[in-house]
Amino acid sequence: SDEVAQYALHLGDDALILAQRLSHWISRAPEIEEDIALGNIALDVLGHARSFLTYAGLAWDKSEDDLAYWREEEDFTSLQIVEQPNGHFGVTIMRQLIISIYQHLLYSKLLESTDETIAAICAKAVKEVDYHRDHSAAWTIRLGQGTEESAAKMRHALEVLWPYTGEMFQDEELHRTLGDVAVLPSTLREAWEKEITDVLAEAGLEIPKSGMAMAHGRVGEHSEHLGFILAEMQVLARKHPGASW
Amino acid sequence: SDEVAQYALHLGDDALILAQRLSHWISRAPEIEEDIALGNIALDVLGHARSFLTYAGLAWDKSEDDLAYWREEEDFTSLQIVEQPNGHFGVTIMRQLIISIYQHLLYSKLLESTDETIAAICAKAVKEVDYHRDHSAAWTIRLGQGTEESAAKMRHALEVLWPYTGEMFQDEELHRTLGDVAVLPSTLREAWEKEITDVLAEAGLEIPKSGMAMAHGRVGEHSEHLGFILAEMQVLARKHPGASW
Amino acid sequence: QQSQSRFDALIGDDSRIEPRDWMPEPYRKTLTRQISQHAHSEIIGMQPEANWITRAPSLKRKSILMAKVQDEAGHGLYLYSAAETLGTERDELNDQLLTGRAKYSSIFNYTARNWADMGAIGWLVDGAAIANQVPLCRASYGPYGRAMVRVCKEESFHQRQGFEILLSLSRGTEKQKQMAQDAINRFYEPSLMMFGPPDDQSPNSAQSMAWKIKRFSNDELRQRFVGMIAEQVKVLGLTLPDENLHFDEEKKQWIHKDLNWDEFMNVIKGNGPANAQRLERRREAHREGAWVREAATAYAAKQEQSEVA
Amino acid sequence: QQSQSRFDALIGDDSRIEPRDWMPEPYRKTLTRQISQHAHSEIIGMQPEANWITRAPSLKRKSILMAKVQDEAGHGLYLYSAAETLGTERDELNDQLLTGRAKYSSIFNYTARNWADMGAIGWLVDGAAIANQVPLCRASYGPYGRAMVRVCKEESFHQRQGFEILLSLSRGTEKQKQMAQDAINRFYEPSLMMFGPPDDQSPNSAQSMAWKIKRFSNDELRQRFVGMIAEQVKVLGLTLPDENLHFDEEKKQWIHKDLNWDEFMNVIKGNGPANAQRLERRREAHREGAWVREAATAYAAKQEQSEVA
Repeated sequence: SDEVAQYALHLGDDALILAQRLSHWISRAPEIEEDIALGNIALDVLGHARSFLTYAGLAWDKSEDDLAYWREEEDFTSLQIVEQPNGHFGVTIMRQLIISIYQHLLYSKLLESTDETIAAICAKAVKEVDYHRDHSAAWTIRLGQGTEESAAKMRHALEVLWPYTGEMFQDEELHRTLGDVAVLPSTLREAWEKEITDVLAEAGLEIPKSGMAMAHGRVGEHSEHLGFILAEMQVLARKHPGASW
Repeated sequence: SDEVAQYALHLGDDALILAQRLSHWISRAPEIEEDIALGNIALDVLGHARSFLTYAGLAWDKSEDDLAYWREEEDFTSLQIVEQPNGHFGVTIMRQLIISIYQHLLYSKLLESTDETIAAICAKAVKEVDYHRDHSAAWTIRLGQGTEESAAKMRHALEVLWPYTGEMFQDEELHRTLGDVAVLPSTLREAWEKEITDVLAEAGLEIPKSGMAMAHGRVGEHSEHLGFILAEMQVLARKHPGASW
Repeated sequence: QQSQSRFDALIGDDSRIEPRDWMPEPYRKTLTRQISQHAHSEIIGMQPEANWITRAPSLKRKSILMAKVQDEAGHGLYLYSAAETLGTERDELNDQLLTGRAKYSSIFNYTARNWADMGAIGWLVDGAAIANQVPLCRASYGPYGRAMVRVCKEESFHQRQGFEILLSLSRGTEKQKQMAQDAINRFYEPSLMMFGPPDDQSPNSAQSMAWKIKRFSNDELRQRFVGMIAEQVKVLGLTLPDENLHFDEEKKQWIHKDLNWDEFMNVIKGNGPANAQRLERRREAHREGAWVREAATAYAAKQEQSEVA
Repeated sequence: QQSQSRFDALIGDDSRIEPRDWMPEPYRKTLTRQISQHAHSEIIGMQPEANWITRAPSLKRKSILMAKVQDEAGHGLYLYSAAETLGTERDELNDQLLTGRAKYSSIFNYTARNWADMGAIGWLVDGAAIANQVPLCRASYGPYGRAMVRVCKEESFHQRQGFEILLSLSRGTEKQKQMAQDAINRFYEPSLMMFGPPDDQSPNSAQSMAWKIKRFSNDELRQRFVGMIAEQVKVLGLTLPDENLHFDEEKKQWIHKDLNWDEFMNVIKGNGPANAQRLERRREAHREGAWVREAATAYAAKQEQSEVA
């Protein structure tokens, strides 16, 4: 149905934009092992995006590429957290920690989605996201407890990103309409908070006191970053309408 | 003539890409005075770009915007030095020093161009470029002699940019064809080297020993940076073919 | 006590208080807060527009936009200077901004999501700013009033440019028209809220009026502004997102929709769409620029020494 | 002396030298240089392709390209490990790269200017690399030979993907076809030069052949490669930028255009289109990543201490 497709689009857009951000690290990471690790994560996440977008597109007779390359900014439904700039390595790691704990909880619950395709995509994705979560948690702890400089950088990362975590748990009309196909985002909050607090505690970091940014990426209201991301991502494809690659 | 237009295009493209790079500093400079100063320089240089492109476009029945927004990467004729990333403030200053000494010499000579329009554009531009040169020289000296950190950063800036200075003095067939309309770039080298060496000496900096990069921006062979610059610069205009703004 | 009565007399005469004059501490404090907030607003206000400089859709617009954002930096500087005459250094004022102790105009915590926002910001945001600021040209504190004269002159130029952007879009393609309407829809309410809470909920206004810093109440200014844009929007052939907006002949006032003051307060508290981004950009510029400022200071010190020697 | 004769015997038998075996210093030195250069080439070689990941024109191609660049990082790691078995640490090898003391394959100093370059790099550059590397799978030094086996397997996969990119373009729109031809035009000559100078100008080759590190001469490998691509280009319906390329039946060899060895030497010296950019990117990653590596080391030390305690 159109609603299921819309839901798949949400999940796909989050993954697509995150993969786009992450992929920028390849050839720029602090050590070659991390070029590989971040590349792996980006590749996994891009794979999830492709599955979700392909599924969403079925309802509208669109391909994954139609959806990725030919929509405008206001048609993208990604959360603002995935649009946030890579910043220094610590910011990327913190963003990944935030989103992969979230995705892990979400995909785990979606294994029981009454939509079989979504359940099937999540069955594959959840294992990969589990690794992303471990990877970012391990780095968060390592950097949080590493040197004074690295601890300061992680506090900074947390402070910069925290305001965008609220949006992840906003329920939309769509979620209610979809019932057991979807997961109500608000129901993930408690588990997410517990899990991230545990990791942060081990890293010697504290949840910032700052409030939450008004963010409505799901309805196409994005941060000022998305326009730049899309300009780059779409530039080549758009110069060749109708071409195959 | 087509050749004069092509020459105006060279000058215009250098200025356009440089202005685009510089404008990114506005709201990001180390102090507000520099937001203003770099903004001023960007604005001046954009003005020169507009004059040159408007003039070039006359020969081909194209507007400045046709030329700025609707050409492909390989049709741009800018020097690779202006495409180089802003980097830290010191890199931007060093790039500006390199190019504004060059432009000052070039525009000064072009006051005697037998092409009246080019001479007239340069008559206005040369005064502005004179200020850009002073501004970047003053900062180069200040940073070169400031702290150990700033001196190291300036050495780094010089090292990173120096390989792209060679291209500025390459003579092209076009220059010979144009005779007294144009200036043979190679004839600027000596004066440029003397002038920059003096500034660098005062800043306590030395000309690096590195060689020169093979760079042929004039014939559309650009660094890997230009594609990204254009993707951003052209994205909005290209979404609305034929629109007025 | 003599000082106080001289101060009161100057205020009473509509004369100007100058930096060397005695002034009551609360007056100094209020002005310092207001002028520095104003300066911060200019500086933070550069960001939503700077966001579109590299993507401006024509070179002419790019040039105008660059000049405008640069003017804002200039306004920031005059205003910091005016604030400094009251005895607080710019570094301290900047620190108040970076640490979140000082506020700036809440409107800049909204995002500039499409090109038409450059028009809407010019027309509505600068428009509201001017409505607020024109009376401030007569503010009782001299340096503030004089800074405002210069600021207002440039702002009204900016407002016209913003209006022109919207006019071009409204006469353009269907998509351009949509962009313009979308931008107006998003900026209408926040721009009305720029005048601050309704008079009956604005506790500090009375004192500011008595000190002749403020000359009109929030609601008076809002009325003047909404009346103006209600007319101007017709020229654009676009609409304000306020169906029942009308002039009530009986009450002699414009009746506009209820404004979302909860959102306003929430944005002020730091939770707007872009508060985090705006502050982080400022902090980043400050952080990344530290080595430059240190080097400049070190160089100046060396120069001074060598001149002495 | 006994060691030397045992070494000679192993080489003579086509057996493998292993890390624990005695080996002559020049053999160790040559191998360390060759293997580390190879590793550096993989790492620097990530850059021209990474340049297009964020702009890949379809999600499938983006995914394949990401995987490929990542494989290159993996190859770099195996090769650094192989080099380390010869007694030089990875940090030292990396330092040689960053300070410009070590070289890497000159081809990566050309820019990847359009998407079709992703095809040309796969087809021609990886193709030439494979032609060079397949014989290295039998190199006399065990760890190197074994690393090469794994590398070659993945590279031939990459080469096929590169060819497929070009094939899609050559069957696509006129503009796509032009992109493909342009990329081939630019990479043809540099890829032929990847085999090194002609045999009569390659002084070090004889020793390497005697040590059974190298198995074929530069010209032999170049011949094999040019013959292969001369056939494959027909499938693409495109041409090589070498009008008189032909197989001379009499000399039993491919006759190709004179290669620009001056340019080759100039690029090796550091003056290629992208040398400065490639090295700076590596240095930048190293510089910006320093705090991360320091933190990881500090954390590991703390962990170790707390385990001891």
